[in-house]
Amino acid sequence: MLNDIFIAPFADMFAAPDFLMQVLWEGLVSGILYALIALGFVLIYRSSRIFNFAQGIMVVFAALTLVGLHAMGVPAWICILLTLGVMFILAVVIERVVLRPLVGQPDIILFMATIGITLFLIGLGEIIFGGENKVMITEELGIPTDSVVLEPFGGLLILEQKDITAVIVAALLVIGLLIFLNKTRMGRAIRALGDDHQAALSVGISLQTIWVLVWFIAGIIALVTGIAWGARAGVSFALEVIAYKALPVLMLGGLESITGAIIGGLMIGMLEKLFEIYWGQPLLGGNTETWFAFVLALIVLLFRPQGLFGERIIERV
Amino acid sequence: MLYRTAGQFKTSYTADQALFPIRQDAYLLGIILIFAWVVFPLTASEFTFQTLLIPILIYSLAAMGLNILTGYAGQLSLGTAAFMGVGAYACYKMVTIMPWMNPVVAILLSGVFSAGVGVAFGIPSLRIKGFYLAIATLAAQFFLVWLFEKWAWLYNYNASGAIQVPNLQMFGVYIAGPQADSMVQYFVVLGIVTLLTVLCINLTRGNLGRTWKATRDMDIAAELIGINLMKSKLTAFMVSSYIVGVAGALFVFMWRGAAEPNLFDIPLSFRILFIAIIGGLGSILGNYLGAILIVGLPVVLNTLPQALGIPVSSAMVEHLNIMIIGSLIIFFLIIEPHGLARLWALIREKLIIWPFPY
Amino acid sequence: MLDAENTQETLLEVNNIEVIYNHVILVLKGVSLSVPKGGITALLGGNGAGKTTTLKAISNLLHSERGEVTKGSIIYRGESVQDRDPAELVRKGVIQVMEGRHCFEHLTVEENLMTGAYTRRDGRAAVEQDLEMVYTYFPRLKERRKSQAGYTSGGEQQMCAIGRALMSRPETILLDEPSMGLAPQLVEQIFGIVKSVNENEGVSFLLAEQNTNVALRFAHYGYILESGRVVMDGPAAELRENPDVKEFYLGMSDEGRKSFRDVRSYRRRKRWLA
Amino acid sequence: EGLYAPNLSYRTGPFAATGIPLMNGQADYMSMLNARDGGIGGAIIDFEECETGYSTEKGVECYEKTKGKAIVTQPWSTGITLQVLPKTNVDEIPILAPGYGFSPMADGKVFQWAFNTPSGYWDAADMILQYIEGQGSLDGKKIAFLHLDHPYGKEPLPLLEAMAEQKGFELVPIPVGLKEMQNQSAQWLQIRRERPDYVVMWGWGAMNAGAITEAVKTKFPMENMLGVWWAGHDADLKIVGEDGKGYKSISWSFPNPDAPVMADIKKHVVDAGNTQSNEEEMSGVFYSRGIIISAILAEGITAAQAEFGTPQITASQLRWGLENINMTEERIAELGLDGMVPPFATSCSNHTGHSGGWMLEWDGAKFVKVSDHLSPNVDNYAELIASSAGEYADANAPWPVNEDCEG
Amino acid sequence: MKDTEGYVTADGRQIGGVLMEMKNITLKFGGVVAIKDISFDIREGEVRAIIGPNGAGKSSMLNIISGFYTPSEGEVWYKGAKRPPMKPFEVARQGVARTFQNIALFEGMTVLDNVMTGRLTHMNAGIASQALWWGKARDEEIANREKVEEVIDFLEIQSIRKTPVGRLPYGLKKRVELARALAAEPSILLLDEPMAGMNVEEKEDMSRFILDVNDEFGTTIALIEHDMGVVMDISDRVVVMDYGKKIGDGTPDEVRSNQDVIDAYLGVQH
Ligand SMILES: Nc1ncnc2c1ncn2[C@@H]1O[C@H](COP(=O)(O)OP(=O)(O)OP(=O)(O)O)[C@@H](O)[C@H]1O
Ligand SMILES: Nc1ncnc2c1ncn2[C@@H]1O[C@H](COP(=O)(O)OP(=O)(O)OP(=O)(O)O)[C@@H](O)[C@H]1O
Ligand SMILES: [Mg+2]
Ligand SMILES: [Mg+2]
Repeated sequence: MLNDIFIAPFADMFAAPDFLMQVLWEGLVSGILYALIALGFVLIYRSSRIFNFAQGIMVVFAALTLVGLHAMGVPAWICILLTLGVMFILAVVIERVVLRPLVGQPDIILFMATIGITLFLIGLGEIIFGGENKVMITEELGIPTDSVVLEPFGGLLILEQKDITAVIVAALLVIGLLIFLNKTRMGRAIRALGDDHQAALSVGISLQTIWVLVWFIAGIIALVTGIAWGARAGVSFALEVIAYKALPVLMLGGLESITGAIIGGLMIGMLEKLFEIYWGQPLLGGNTETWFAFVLALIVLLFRPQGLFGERIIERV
Repeated sequence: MLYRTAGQFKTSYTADQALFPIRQDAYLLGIILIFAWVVFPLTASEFTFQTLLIPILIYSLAAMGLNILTGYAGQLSLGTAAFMGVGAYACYKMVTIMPWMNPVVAILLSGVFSAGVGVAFGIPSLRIKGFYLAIATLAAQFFLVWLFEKWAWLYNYNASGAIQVPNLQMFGVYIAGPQADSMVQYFVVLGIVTLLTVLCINLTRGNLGRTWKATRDMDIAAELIGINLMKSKLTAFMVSSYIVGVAGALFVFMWRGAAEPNLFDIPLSFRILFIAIIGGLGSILGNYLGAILIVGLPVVLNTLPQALGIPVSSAMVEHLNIMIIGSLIIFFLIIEPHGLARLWALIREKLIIWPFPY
Repeated sequence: MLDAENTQETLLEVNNIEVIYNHVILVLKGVSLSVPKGGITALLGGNGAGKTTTLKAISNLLHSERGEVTKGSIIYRGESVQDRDPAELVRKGVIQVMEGRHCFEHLTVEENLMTGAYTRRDGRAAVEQDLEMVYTYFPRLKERRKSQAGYTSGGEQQMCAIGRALMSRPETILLDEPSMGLAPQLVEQIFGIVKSVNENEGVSFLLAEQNTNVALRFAHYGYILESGRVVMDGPAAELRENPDVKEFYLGMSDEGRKSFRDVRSYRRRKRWLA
Repeated sequence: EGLYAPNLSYRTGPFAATGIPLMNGQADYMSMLNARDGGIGGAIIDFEECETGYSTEKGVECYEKTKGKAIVTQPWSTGITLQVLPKTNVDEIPILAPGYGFSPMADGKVFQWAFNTPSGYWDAADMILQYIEGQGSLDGKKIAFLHLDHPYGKEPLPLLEAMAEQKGFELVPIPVGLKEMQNQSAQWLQIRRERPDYVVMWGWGAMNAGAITEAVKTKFPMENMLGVWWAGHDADLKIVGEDGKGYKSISWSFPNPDAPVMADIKKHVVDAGNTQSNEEEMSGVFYSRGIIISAILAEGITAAQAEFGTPQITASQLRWGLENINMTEERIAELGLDGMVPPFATSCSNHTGHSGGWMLEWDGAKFVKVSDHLSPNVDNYAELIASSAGEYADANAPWPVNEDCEG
Repeated sequence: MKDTEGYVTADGRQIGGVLMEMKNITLKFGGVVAIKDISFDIREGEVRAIIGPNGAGKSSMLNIISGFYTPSEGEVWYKGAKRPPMKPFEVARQGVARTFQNIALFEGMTVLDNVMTGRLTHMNAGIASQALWWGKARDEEIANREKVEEVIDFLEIQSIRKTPVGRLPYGLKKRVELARALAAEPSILLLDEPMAGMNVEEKEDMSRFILDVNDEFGTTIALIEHDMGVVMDISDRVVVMDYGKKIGDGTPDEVRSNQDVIDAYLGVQH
């Protein structure tokens, strides 16, 4: 028993290093994709303390719009632009119809509202695009689809080029966001807004503009995520469930932290794969990925209640 | 002149602390109870029992459990369904291991198990707050559902991995399983729900209730005035999970008749959260209003098109249904973020000062 | 000090407004007041008189509290500013410093100040310059510029809030209870600063205060609010001399200040339970 | 006046992708009968759909709503089936669950009201193993069983385990959680580590597409990957196109564009603009399966009408009908279903019929038959069926059993 | 005056021995040293004021007394015994009640409920009894309710008994907070700026309440206040802090005439 837990797994790792590398790579890729969704959450949370549950469906929605438009014969790159347009309109509508009337309400209320948005978008999406599984227009977007095959330690390591692309794009996105949030006036306003609505209003920060902006950026992130995931497993509403995977990432990294989202994503992506492959499947009958991330995050939180990179909770009386 | 509270003086604290300080509320409740216990059973059809009355009651109960935790003690939980699952499986094991056991007793006992699990998963709440805790409760959600899948002992190793409610008798009447009659089941559910509601009202208006609310509103201050946060939070988790557990047992035994693990997955948790929030956090009445809206409405919406003779494909109805529910949630949050219960309270306030404007 | 007489141009005019919270609680029952350009106008009154509410009504911050102006009009520079986006008012030059500080606790003191300049378009240089200006007014802030506002003491937070307002180069500042929880000499200091800002930068102030004593020493004109109504108004100097004001707001009786030990004459109210 | 045969459809939800073509096929066949022959035996078929979105809760709601005047219930998900199964005994309505549901349903004595005609999951598993065996003995082979972690996915496990014993191959069950359907890299890493000779897939909805793309990605030899009939959806394979070449799926139905029935559907339904389907979909496996399913129901109705001499049959009369279907080659041809379904017959003790089927293979653009008609050797697991049926009955005692029906 | 039998105040009240003593308290927050090696005592039945500029560390000192902060160095002696490190709620149960600088009421509850929470330390009915609203729980509820009503009358807030505190204006909130603290019948009452944001009239009321509590129930009181008028009038002894250091300690008159204090804090003579 102890052997199975403490020795055998590591033995396996050394026995087949190429396989270990493959596992880590797979973990890295899914980690990046989790992180991408988490980014959307973080941005909106930062600006409004809204825990935007709709991020997941926004991913699906963006992807479907892209594919749907292309199906109508629109050239790929135009599709991207149009989709961005749609995401912008979505942002405006959400701000106007949902957020504005709810200004200053308790967090949980806004959280609920975003779940309302989720349901609405699911219904709308299924009416417009139908429930069938669709193929992401990977080639059309010029994303390389074949794979790099390496032979480390005389083994086999398969790296999909589209995964590599995803990793690079994600990295760029993060850097961009970091600069935006910490170095620009808008960024400062976004953080201020998250701290204290009333005060932000009183110094003339306009909720409307900031929120539309933030939700639009979240929309862009959603589109990127949608393309990346879609390229892996096709585009359908089932994609929505992966949004859950962003949550432990947020916990681990800290709800307010861009860096946290990324690091958290990578950690969770890799660790859950390692655990599943070397412990979950042999010992626990598999499928541990459904909960491992959450339990891991939970344990971390017990030591750092605000996550690894989250803002310290200020408690004064 | 409906809501004349003028001229109702309390002459002792006992009177003042009576369940219904305002007489009209007592009347209202009376009417509701008469409907629940007499009118509905006499009039309702099989379909009404199965798709409206029984589920609404059970969902209200579950929401009430959640409300204790989230609405009163301020600990947001997204794992409700999993705790319902614990209750359901506990009940299943009890009635299969001890077939002689009185089903109602089994149902009430099954809450004890979920309470235990609830406390265990409540411990992090001592350190983790707000959304972090909310996500943490998802750990419970996903882990438990996974456990229901993997731990074959729970479903007596049957091939499908689902649990089937056997036919259970009480005083010679079938109250659970395929043979049970809907009306009987309705009365069992109604009885249990009424009982637990009364207990909840007592708890929430008493000392424990205040402890919880204090913890919710400002835990630092609460601790500084002598509240043991650990005790306060864990009791909240305990009571809440107990009720939720019982609701879970009822859910499977008095209504669904069978259950596979992923029945207790996150959508159910959210459904119950909707009910609690739309109904009104920190309110008992709210849970019922919420359940009526969230559970009842889709059923009505479904039957509407045929009723109006509009030719819509059932798929389209379903899509629209989802959209409408989504919009309604937003709509109600906007008109009254504190839920239907508060809406009702406002109407009351207006009635009380009526006919004067303010 | 420049007195209210020679600046009669009124910036802000509030005409008998009524405010209701949650559709049921009537709080302001017809309040009217006007703020002259370049003047310091004090809004006095006990707790719950409606000072904060009045200020929020002007700066349009009521909505997020489920409050609304149901009657009357609010005119700034001749145009109605009701139901406008607060940001718009800031751009017009009206900014509020809220009761109880409200700093952005996770931002550093300096970042807090910078957010004040959010609506400005006149370039970094000008902003930097004003930052220095604020630091000269509040040296203490300069010391703690890099620490998170959440961890600064009450006084520091109050300064931070006022400084933040100044950063928007306002024309009118609505100041809600600046003296609350501040040490006496700090109160003097802050009011001193208010005064000099008013004189040097020509900013007009509408300040809600409990500390009548100080307020009337620095203000030019004063309104006294009680349970949602203006019960008295007049030039500060006159109010200071008014016997009632002396009695109730300055705690002076004819034979000078009376000690807090001597106010022991109180009547037990009738027991509630029969 | 007509026969009310509602369908608990799922055109929404996570499994809609696979559901829609099936629903369309079913609906179109019935509308065709209504348009061409004025229904069945003169009775118009009211083929109303009640949307469940594959949600058990909605399913039960639909069941309750329709059971009043319905002559049959088509639950369409293992979850819903398990729920309504006991109720049907009380309500006396036949459940028609072609090719899904609960394998022991084959035992008509115990499951008087349930039909999983023409083939059950255990038949499927058995036929797949037969096919593999055809390529060489199973002894010492390693077979990964990639399945949805859900009652449906677990169905064949008892049989597969039994067979593993018997035929001496190693069975590696690999569950895919409902949330992992889209992201199966972990499962496929395991497959890569285990190096199985074959992967048998019990997938559904988004899981199939996920699995197939992963298989292509990890360069698993497609020809060694075989799925149950629900894992043989053209759309899922189109995602990978050429790369999917060689993937196999067992099936008891097959699209035949030249079959008369297709012409009739085109004439009476498509041209009349009454279909929700489209060219591409109609050429697919699932659409044609929808047709077959409706055809089976229609056969049951016809049989009942003949037996009881009335077009307006009741639910319990339909049960007799479904217990007396006899799909001979001739009958199939008569119905214009040539080559679309293998012949089979039901009886009161055999509610499945065990039609058997064909192994289909993806040729890069469409599925083609790559085997002759395979038939399951049911006697292999007859007692397994009997025993599990027995267990079920005991667990749900008192459970009415149809005594007056001899094996 | 370190003697244990106390002293007699100007207005002739007998002050008892030392109730609570702070010994060489130092408090650090990371780099910030909020309190540097401060010692002082609070005697039975006296009104003890802590004054000092903003950021001097007054509230922090109170937080140490009520166990919310644990001092980096130094000891707290209470009722003649060294107090072991304990959680705030345990401190409260030892008879230490307090109000807060930035009001910390339970916004979602009515005034009555808020004050009732003050009695929690005196109630211990089991959960079952509470659920059934029978026996102990019920009697407790009534008994404590009476106590609470006394406090409510005493502070003259009957009229708002049933209003949710969220809606109350600042000044009344302060009063409700005091009520909540009093309800606990503490042996020592800590008040952090009880009169901030009040006008003279209200300050007079508040002083009156404080003084009455002090001599009706003999409650010891430690208060932080910035209004010198009030402090000098109602307190028996005053501690003066400045940037974490103690710069003065003594009767109001002594303090008033202490030059450091004048420079650091008072500015103009009061
Ligand atoms: N959000 C709210 N909801 C309901 N009533 C409110 C709200 N805010 C304030 N009130 C009520 O409005 C009245 C005036 O409040 P306001 O804060 O304007 O008084 P104030 O003069 O500022 O008092 P203070 O000097 O203590 O700040 C109070 O009686 C209070 O009960
Ligand atoms: N939790 C904390 N973390 C970090 N620094 C803190 C913390 N609490 C207080 N401080 C710092 O300690 C110093 C003293 O704070 P404190 O609140 O005790 O001052 P104070 O005397 O109460 O001032 P005021 O009269 O304005 O309330 C301040 O500089 C403050 O920044
Ligand atoms: Mg105010
Ligand atoms: Mg302080």
